[in-house]
Amino acid sequence: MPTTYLEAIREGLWEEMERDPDVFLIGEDIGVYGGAFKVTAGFIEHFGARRVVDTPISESGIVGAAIGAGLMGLRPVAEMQFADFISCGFDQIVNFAAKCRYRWNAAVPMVVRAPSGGGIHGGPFHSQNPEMWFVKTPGLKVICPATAYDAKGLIKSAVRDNDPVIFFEHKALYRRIKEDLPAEEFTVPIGKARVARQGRDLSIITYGAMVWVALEAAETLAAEGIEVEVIDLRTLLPLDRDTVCESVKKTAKVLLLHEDTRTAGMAGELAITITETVFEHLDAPIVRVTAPDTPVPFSPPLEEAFLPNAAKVIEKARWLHRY
Amino acid sequence: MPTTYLEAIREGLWEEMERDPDVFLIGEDIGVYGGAFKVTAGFIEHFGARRVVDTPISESGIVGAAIGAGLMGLRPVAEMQFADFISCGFDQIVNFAAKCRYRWNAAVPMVVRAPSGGGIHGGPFHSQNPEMWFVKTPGLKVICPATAYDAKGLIKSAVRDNDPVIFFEHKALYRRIKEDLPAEEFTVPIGKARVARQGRDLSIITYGAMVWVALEAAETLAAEGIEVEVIDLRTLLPLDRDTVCESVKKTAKVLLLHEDTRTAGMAGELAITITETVFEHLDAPIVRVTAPDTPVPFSPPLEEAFLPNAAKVIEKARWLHRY
Amino acid sequence: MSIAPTCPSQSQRGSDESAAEAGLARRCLYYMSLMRETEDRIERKLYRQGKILGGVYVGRGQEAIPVGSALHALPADVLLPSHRDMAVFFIRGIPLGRIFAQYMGRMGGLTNGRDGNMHMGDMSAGIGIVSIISALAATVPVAAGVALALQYRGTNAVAFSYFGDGSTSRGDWHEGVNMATVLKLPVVYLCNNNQYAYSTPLSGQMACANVADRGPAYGMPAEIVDGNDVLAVYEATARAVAHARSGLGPYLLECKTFRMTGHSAHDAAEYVPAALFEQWAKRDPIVRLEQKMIDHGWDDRAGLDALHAQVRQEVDAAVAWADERPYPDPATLLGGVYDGE
Amino acid sequence: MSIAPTCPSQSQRGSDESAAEAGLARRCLYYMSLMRETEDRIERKLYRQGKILGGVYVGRGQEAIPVGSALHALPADVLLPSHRDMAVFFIRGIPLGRIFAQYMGRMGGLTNGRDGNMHMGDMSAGIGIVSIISALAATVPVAAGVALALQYRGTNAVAFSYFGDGSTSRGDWHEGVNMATVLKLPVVYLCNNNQYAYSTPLSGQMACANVADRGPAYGMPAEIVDGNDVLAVYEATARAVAHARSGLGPYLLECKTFRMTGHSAHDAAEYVPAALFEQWAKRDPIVRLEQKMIDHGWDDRAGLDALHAQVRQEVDAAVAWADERPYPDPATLLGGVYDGE
Ligand SMILES: Cc1ncc(C[n+]2csc(CCOP(=O)(O)OP(=O)(O)O)c2C)c(N)n1
Ligand SMILES: Cc1ncc(C[n+]2csc(CCOP(=O)(O)OP(=O)(O)O)c2C)c(N)n1
Ligand SMILES: [Mg+2]
Ligand SMILES: [Mg+2]
Repeated sequence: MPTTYLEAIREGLWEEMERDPDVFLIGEDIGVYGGAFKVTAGFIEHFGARRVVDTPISESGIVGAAIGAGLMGLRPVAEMQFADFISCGFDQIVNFAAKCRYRWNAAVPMVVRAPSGGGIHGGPFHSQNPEMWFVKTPGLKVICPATAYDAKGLIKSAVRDNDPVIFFEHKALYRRIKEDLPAEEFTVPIGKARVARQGRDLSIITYGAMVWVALEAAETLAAEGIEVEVIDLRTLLPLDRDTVCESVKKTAKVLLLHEDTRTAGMAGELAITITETVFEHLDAPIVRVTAPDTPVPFSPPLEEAFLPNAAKVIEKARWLHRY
Repeated sequence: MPTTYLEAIREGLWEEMERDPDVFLIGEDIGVYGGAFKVTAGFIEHFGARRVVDTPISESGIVGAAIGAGLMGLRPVAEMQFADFISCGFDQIVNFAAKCRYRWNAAVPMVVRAPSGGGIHGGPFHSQNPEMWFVKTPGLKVICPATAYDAKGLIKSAVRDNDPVIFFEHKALYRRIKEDLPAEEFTVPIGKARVARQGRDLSIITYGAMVWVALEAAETLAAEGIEVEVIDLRTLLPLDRDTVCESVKKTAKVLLLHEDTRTAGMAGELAITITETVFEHLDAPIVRVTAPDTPVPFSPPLEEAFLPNAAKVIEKARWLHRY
Repeated sequence: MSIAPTCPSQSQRGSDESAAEAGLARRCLYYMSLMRETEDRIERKLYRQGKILGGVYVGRGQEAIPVGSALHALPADVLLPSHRDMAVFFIRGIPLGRIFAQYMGRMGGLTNGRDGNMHMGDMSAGIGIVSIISALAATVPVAAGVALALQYRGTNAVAFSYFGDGSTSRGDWHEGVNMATVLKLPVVYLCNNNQYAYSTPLSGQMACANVADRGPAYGMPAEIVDGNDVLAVYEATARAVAHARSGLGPYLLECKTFRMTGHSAHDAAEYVPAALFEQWAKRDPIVRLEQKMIDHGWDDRAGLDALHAQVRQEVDAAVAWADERPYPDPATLLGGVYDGE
Repeated sequence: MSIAPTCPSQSQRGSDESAAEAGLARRCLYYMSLMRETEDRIERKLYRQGKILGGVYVGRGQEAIPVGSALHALPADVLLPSHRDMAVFFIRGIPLGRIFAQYMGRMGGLTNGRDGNMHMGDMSAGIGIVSIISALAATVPVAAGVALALQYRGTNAVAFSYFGDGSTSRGDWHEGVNMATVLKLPVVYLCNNNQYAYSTPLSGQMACANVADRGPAYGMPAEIVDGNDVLAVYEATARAVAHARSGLGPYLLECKTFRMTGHSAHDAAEYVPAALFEQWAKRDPIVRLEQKMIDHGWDDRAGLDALHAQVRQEVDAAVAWADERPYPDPATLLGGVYDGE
């Protein structure tokens, strides 16, 4: 029976809670209701209200409480109902959680789960990809899984990590992506990218839902004889610069792809990493396919035009290949 | 009599308040006390408490109130006591102010002034450079002046702008940078970079306090026969991509410099802009000199090691020149 | 042939008052009915037909709150409705068709498809509605700024700041209310306490019994009103507005009500005890007002039925109009992030 | 030769109590004196000598609050002091020299130069102090999390959450207190109401008269205590801690006091009416406690002078020690952002 991306996260959380009595969940409507997306459905029945803590509507309070519990050696997993609301708990994340270890050597093991991304007609406040605010903040780790396997393996690693982790779950993948998962326990290491598809002609470096767009584009391009390598970053911070640069050395051409808006997106950090490290291997401009610099629009035709898709990737990839 | 950077901002605000009765100030301790840095000293005496509004300690409240007043057609200038506290008003800025116009065509003229930057022994919470969070947010404008002239000209433009502007004032420049300003009124356009020094051998692209570091390095390098062009971005969003690319076309070598920490800093957006636009003009890797990925440390030897300086720039520039 | 008395006799005054009351009741009923019918169409028809996508939140059972309050808004006043205050838009004159177009993501909606559902506003003179963003209570500090501007300009206009019980848990609510009370700004706070915030009952949001118990923390008068009695809301709002308008600062009205639906169209609200729905169904604000109108002889069943029929016709026409609006052209995706684009 | 009575006689109990009170008073005086002397050295000497850079905030005149409260902390309790609660560190056993090293940016300070002034903490067993960050009230939600963990582990330990009057304006304060009251967490809130927040008087922070007026908004008991009477603070904290420890949820103590300095070392506080300083100088908590000790015959002038002399010696030694600590090696800049680096 294939496991969905959502179910994979659920299983990962469940296993970690079974394994370690110090792991607990905190957030809005996660208990009796099981969470806005039902990721934690059934948890309160099994683990009890002590370990599945429903809170008032207070994102800063939730993150702050997770920090406090983390400082005490517990392993809180906080849920933001939508990633868009993480900006309401922003100061606690970027100033409190991120800086404790460096400043006074205090560990803040804590995971903030944040359902992110568009494609579900959520409009400007239920569709955002706020990962770069956190990639910009030393002291945090930032994870954006694309597959059910990685979602499960990485949420487990995140729970076990001794530093604060922001875990972005792409809402459009929740029920769309399924795969058979190993029966035995596994984790996926934080900070390691994955070669999602091997190729020699050009590298598409991406993460999250866009991995699937890249793979779809790669299929079409393969039929045209263009062999695309797809790198799924999996973790944005710490960034697996080695895997990125290895791929560039191999293909010499780079297309950076993200669902996030254009300016100051992940493409920038990748581009500077590549030019400062493997510039001489580049045979063409580094190009990017991204959402444009607007809020995420609501109406289906606008949202469709907003989101990167295989057609846009293919067009740019062809150009790059010809270059 | 030369005017300091701080005094230039003060003058700019004063002139705009004289010119337009809809301009008013809002923030903590800005009235009787004149602001933590005394930028608004004397304002309440001249303009009255109606136009210089002291508030409770509520950054989200301050930004929200500025948005409300802006929506009503006033021109609020909100002060964050330190840029570090802007993360406490984050949601209001990135989700409310930034998105009103796109969503429902509502103008939010508003300036948020934020004293930023290190070099004053302020430690992790009084030294940050949080510009990238806002460069990442479509709908905002982000300004980082380096000179007294620009500080005055840009604060005036910011006040007149019909969109929300985040105005970073570098604290280390407040009283250190002085110049003679024109007696007649002037403004500086938002979104236009400035060639701070002409050069043919390599381009240093930077902004804020680092402009002075770049110029200092350029002096030394000139003595060695290396002619550095220094681009002062002045505005980070919208980014003056043309001026950046023109300089690269001329020099073919690029050093990106920012006081902000390394990963996901402005260097990234500049690098991707350059490689996607003028890749063929590049003769060397794009390199960057930045603060490392840590909080800003307090103790003088650590802070000194943390901040980019002319020596670090010179070393990288020499390498780039030799390349 | 008689000269109209300059001073009405006792009984005349009574009948004038009664006529005024009857007229008010009829206006209230009209707007409540329009809200009910509009939201039913949205939630129970267009959403299920797939003509409306995304999140849909309605104010079924809570109509008395936006209606009883917003009727006090003068043209210069500004309103910041929550996601359950649809009637505010009607009362401020937004054409119904535009609302349906908004929900359907069409051109002609208040955001021309850029945003959906209640995420709409219009700062035109005489309308003055600030669009919510999703982050709950984010409009509360904004209301302080609106009120500051009204005061700055020397008007006696007020800001109407609407929110739910759960929203009072947010830091923004606290910062906004605190600032408004410290600066004595003209804000009327209208809390719909519908006893749930998504799946969370009131006791999961606050350890005090009433939202009104929070007034004293800000030195602010706070009053509890039956939020399912539109005339009671109307009267209480009159007091609140008079207070704010006369420069005495903010005033909090807690309107006790109940959310007669799930949190949103996809939520079956199984976590709400069925008995609560039954109990509150008996207090339906529309039914209660109708009963009162009949009891007072302000109208009869036929008259009320005619009103509802008229409302249904308006809604039919508006839906038809909206459904003919085109989707936005993808070419319009980019403009308007900044002024002059 | 007599067998010690199992139950002390009336007069013996009296004299035992008196001895206990005298002992408590002496401990209080010691810590208050140590705090005063330490902060004087920091603000009036080391800062002016340029040996301390950056912002310096002291709790002069407010010493009774951290002392009278933190003496109730059991080893498993956790404290989250504000920037004016220096004595908390002494009471939890942090060596004085380390505090000076912290202020001077030296190795051996609690952050080895990475952070300055009161931005220090130590989660070791029996110490349990969470470092503030600058953002005011940010520790208030964190205190809720600490208390949640204490409860989660089944202990009856409590969290001590300290803040100033102005900090209660922040959204974080509201969210943290609200969550703790809803979840009935063991938190004791200790507000030092020193009547100013930077240059802003209380009336510019809140429209209610007392911080304690905010208790009912959270269904939380709140009590006002003379914050310049260390024994009063001690007694009141006993009540507050007993409440929290027995599972009844949070308790708020508002300690009325006055900030006898500028906001920070560079602030001359010209905005504070001189009369207020004069008036409050008469209520100095150290002088008052000394008077009480003498009045009760718990000690005499010579004994008190000896105590202060001892404190000065300790401070001298600690400063000397700290001043010999090296600055951090710039090579240590990078490590420790993440675990295992
Ligand atoms: C900051 C934030 N957190 C969470 C949500 C998700 N959410 C939307 S409505 C809602 C419940 C709101 O409750 P209440 O304020 O009582 O309003 P009601 O829906 O009951 O009218 C929640 C949790 C949100 N929109 N914003
Ligand atoms: C979020 C935030 N805003 C502003 C400041 C700047 N600031 C530091 S202390 C202070 C006043 C604090 O007042 P209060 O809470 O009463 O504490 P006190 O200093 O009087 O003890 C201010 C405004 C800050 N540190 N954090
Ligand atoms: Mg509710
Ligand atoms: Mg104070």
